[in-house]
Amino acid sequence: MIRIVALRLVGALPNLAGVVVVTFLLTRALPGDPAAFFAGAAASAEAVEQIREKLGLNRNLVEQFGLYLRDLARGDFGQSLSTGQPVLTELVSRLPASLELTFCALVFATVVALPLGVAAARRPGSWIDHLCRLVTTAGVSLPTFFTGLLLAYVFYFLLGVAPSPLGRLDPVFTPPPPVTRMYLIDSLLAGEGTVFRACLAQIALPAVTMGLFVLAPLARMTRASMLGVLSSDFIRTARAAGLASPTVLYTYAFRNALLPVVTTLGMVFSFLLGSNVLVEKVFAWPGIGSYAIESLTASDYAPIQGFVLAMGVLYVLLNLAIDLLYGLIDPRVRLEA
Amino acid sequence: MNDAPPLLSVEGFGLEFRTRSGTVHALDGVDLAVRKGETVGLVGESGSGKSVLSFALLGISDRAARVTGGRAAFGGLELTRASEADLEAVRGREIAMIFQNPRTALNPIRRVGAQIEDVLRRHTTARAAELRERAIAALREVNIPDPERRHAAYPFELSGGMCQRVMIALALACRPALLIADEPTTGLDVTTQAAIMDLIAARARATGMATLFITHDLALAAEHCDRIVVMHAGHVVEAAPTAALFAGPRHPYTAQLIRATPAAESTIDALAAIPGNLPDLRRADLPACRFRARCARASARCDAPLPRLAPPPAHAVACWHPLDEARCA
Amino acid sequence: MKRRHFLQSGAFGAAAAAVPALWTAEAFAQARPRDVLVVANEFGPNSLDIHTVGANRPSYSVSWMCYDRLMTFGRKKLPDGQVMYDYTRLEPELAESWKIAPDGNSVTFRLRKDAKFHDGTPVTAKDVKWSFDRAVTVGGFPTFQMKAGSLEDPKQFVVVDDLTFRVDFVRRDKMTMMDMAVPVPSIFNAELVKKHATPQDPWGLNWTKSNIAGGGAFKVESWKPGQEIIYVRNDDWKNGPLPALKRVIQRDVPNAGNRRALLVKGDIDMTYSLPPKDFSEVAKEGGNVKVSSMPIENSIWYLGMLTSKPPFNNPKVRQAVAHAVPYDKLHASALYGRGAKMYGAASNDVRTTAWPQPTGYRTDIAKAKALLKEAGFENGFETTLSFDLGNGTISEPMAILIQESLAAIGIKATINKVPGANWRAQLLKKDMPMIVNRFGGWLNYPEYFFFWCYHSQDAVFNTMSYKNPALDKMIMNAKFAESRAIYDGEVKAMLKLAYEEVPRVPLFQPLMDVAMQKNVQGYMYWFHLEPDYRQISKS
Amino acid sequence: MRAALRHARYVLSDNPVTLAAFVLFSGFVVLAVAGPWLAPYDPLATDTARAMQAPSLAHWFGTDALGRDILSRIVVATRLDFGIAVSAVALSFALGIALGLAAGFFGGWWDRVILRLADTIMAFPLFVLAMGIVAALGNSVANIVYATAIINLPFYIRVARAEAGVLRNAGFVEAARLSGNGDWRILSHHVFPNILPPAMVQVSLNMGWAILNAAGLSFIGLGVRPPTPEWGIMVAEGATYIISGEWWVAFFPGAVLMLAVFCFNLLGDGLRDIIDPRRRT
Repeated sequence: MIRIVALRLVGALPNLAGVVVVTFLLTRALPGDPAAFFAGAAASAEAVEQIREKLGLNRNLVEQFGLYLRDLARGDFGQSLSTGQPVLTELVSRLPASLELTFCALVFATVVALPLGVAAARRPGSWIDHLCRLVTTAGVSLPTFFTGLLLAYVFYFLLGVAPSPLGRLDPVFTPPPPVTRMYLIDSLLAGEGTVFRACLAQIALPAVTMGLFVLAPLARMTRASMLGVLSSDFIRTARAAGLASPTVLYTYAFRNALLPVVTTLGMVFSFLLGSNVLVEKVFAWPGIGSYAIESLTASDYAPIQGFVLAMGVLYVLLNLAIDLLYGLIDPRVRLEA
Repeated sequence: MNDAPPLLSVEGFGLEFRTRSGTVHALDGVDLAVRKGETVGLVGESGSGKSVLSFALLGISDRAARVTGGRAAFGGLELTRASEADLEAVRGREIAMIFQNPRTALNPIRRVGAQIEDVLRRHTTARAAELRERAIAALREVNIPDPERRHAAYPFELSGGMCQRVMIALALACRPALLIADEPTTGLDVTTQAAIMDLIAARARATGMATLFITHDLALAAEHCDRIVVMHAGHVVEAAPTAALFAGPRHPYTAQLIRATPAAESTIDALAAIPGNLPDLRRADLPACRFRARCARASARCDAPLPRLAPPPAHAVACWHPLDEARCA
Repeated sequence: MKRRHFLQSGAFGAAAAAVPALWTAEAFAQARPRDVLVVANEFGPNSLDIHTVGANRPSYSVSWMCYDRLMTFGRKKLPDGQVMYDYTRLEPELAESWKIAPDGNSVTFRLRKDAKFHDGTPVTAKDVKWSFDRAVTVGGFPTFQMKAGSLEDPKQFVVVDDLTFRVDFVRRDKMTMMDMAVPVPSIFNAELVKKHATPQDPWGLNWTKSNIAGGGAFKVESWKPGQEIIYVRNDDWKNGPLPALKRVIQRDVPNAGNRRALLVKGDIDMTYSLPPKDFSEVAKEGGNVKVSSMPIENSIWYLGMLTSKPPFNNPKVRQAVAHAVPYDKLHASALYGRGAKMYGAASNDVRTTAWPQPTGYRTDIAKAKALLKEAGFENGFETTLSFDLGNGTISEPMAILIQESLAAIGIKATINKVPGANWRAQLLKKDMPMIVNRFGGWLNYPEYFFFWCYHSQDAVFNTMSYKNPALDKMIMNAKFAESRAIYDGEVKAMLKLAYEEVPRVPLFQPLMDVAMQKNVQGYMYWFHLEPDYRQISKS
Repeated sequence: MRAALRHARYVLSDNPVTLAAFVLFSGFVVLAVAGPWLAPYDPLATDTARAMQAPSLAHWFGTDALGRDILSRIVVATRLDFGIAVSAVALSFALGIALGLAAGFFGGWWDRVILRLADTIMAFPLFVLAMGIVAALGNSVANIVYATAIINLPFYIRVARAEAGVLRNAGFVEAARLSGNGDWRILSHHVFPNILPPAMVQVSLNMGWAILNAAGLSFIGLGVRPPTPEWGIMVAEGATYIISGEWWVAFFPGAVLMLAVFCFNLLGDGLRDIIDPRRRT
């Protein structure tokens, strides 16, 4: 197991290198001039030049890249100019919010999509199959920014059942003592049921908004994979051996069908992490997605690089987790490594 | 023995598939009987409906399948009308089935012991504590070496022959009265083939189990079966005791089939191909005799409904122009 | 902490446990204490210190409330009952009194004896000098702003004794005294900051960026950049009346629709940033919400044309454009009426020195066509009309309407949205032919505005690259005018010339709108446009 | 060919949802082609006197803040939105399949380099990458197309590579090779047709994503220039008016955007049924 982890980590290094280079080039190609932006309202050309020098922007690309690598090696991701904080600090403080939201969206999507996919696969062509197709296709057809606005309008403004779309926790409450920095977990750890419920209420709408969008890949994959498995030889064997339908469906078919679903889950997760920028913006969610968008519009290089790098690392870790999960389900992977 | 009612008795059985591109008339008027302790070979080209028939008997057909007529009685149970619950109770306990490609026929991510235990748990009153012992015993009965260790193995860790033994152990774990063996040796090497066939025969002898042996390999059937039933395009065309069939096949198709079967001494050149293809079973106007287009002996008479097969153990043939018993061989 | 315990115990908590999760937060949101103010703005501060590089506008208000200056401005009540600062009156803050030397070349401040920083150390003249030295030395915006009041050299700042501080003037400048009451010369706890200074960073900017070293009316309890800033009252504050609010929570809510919803639902007490349409509707709807509106001094929305290149180097073309602008449409559809019209006077013959004042232009397509024909562009031409996406809510509809109107006289304009971050860089390049933009200055004098926007020194805000020696002379004459009469004459001439040459077409003077719950009292307008929670209370 | 048509007819009649999607799609195509002639008003003409009117007989979908007819703007926007989606998907389809085929079929360095490229793209959150590309290349519709095409590349590369890798050793390819066919001929005549069905599944998903992606970019202010009508930007414009009760400004473009993506997705499914031989019986 440790060997798999180590191998995987080593195998991801070229990917990370690619990410670092591409990010660096991309952000340097951005047309904005951060020096002009940060020189302030009434700066002269000389003042702008001064700041440019201060930021190292007057050096050539290779030198800038060298400086960047040196800082990275020191664990220095630079400082965000627009928020004035070290990028690493901000990423670390904002990441749990994004992860929490993404996990909740994923849980929502999984809880809805998997049973739907299974039900559809059991009776292909039936009304439930068509329903599954309709629901998931409708979900993936929703522009998240639009859904978010609409949900906030209906559930907060009109019906008043949801709390204000204002970040992770209503200001009336004090956040739970930080352990994981995910409020839902921390509030449970601290035994603060009320805060937990408040957090849950707060996260519900953004999580559903994001979750709706990834229902489709999950349900589709579940359905397709389930269909494939249900027509496979060993299911025929299980049926020929007279095993009860639930046993055939869950112990035999579903666990096997999960394999490709787990792979999809990884893709969906990284997809969610990336696409939650818009949702975070709509719900004032203090995650890294909104951080990235804000930095991008401010031509603030350091946070974008840090963000993308963090995403790269997260992606590698995620795939590692997926591989391990895969190994848990599939002995062939586990034992052959 | 001949007087006892057959264990499995199929009469006039018909089945079709409703597919997107039309209705496939897969089986039509199939008659078949298997007696206790008897090994019956069901022989025919691929696509002749052998497997379809066996799946239909177990009630595990594709969702598109519809039984169009006839009866299939197993003991006192009418299989075509039995409820899903009744069928589930019969499957695995009374009628067991083994398949070709044993590797894919076993759940790849479940330990083989657990798969046998699943069947035992379902069909026997064995207590949880005994399950493991009984699964190991089942493995030992099919001559798997070191069954304790194999109990915890996954299918991908076993050879194909070993997997087929596991399949047999799984199928026989509940001592079924009838075993349907659907091409059980396809894909295995010759030595393993023989070992597997011997194993099945031995188990059948030991438990008095009847066996329906489905194969496209006439030679293999000749070696192991008491009687042989030949199928062509969803029809049973001939049924006879093995020796009688080989001594004098009466249906032109059977004769060609025998000629196409390689004997140990024959060369490639000596093998005669059967001309033509199976008819498209989607056609609405299928001829009464589905072999007609491929048959050199066909005449206008062949358009009349086929003659009924005589009941076993007679040498029965469904043909208006049967071959003379003497003319063949 | 207390609140949490209250919620956990008792019937309220038990009831909350019984109802679905979604309801609870809603229920609690209603019960907000009177000395807590919740504010939502589009974005919050990016630094706690106005001296740091890139400090944004919201960070000015952090300096304003958590630091003190020697002096502050007085206030005046307007006829409509609204309150605004009065730049003609300076009042004590850290200094209890000051005296201009008889020769008029210096000013001596007497500091309060009881003034203390947040950590309890008394404020001394050394701290004041250190802070002034810092402001004129660190470079960038603070140094520039100090220079605007002729505060340039650390030698000007003299510690007389612990409680006496003197500023020597380098020249007579009517803005010097005022410039000491703006947010930049905030007084820092010098010893505290020095502890965190490094050789690379002698002024400790890295530390003050995220830490307060002042003695102002509020302390920062927590600051999460991009999310929220929470202020708590400094109960030991002696340099003014103690604020009524104990706690202010200011959150960033980027979505304007959400800000309005929060306000209407009563979940926030106040917001500074809404699109004009929302302000106008919220004001009309009334209910629990009221809107305070004040024309922003020294600030103008305008349509600028690049005079250094054809076709806009031709004044006739510029006049044609000035006649083609659909002013009233812009006023109704882009500003929703929330701005004073800077057009439609009888003529460009300026009669008063009122600033800002309307031009003589009004929409007249026929006249515009005629002028264009005179200029030799009978068949029109193609050009690009750019605007800052950061101001998109207002400038985008303006650009679209102007584009449509220009098409009527044959000018085909392509609209170019420039992301907020690139806007300043684009302005510096001086190559956008036409722009819709807004500019405003802190110091409310027309010649100050003109110095930046029309003078041939070609500063960044002379976005049209307009160069006219005659106008330059008028601007400088007005700036250093010896008498009122000369000043008035120069200002009038300056305005008339600028309006006739029309390198930029003035459109509107924007309004400073703030929407708040009816129970919020004491809001006042400041030149820096940022919230000042010290006077605000809730009834 | 006739069999294929019959099969298509069968699939359509068997699956009313696909049929409906097909009808809807045809409608969109008509709008995309003839939109400017079908729109009841000039989509760019402002009229501040009739600004912010609720849906009525004269203006079915109401008017926006500048008094422009929303229905007309939506109708005219169809061509642009479809154009972006179709060209982006076509681009990533062509390039991705070519790269994937090369990787899977030739293996070795080809494979390593191309796979690394795909992995590098995939390691970014796709929407953020698209934002970055448009911001870096410049703010234009063409760059939206490129950005969308680039972020979708890996999907096609993977599909093509996987299939080509399997097919490389498949019997019929071997047979084609033995009968003297060159690599290119084998790729184009034997491997490519087999890649089509799984690639079509990707297309079905990507068409929708492409439209959403473009709309998302417009939403944050990248891409389309005003006053050009485009669905995403219209939603963004209308978003601020939802709370004040002018729901129609954002709702109709949003609904049409959704409907188009929905239609693409359903159609993709149907297309797969028609194309995928494995589902033919």
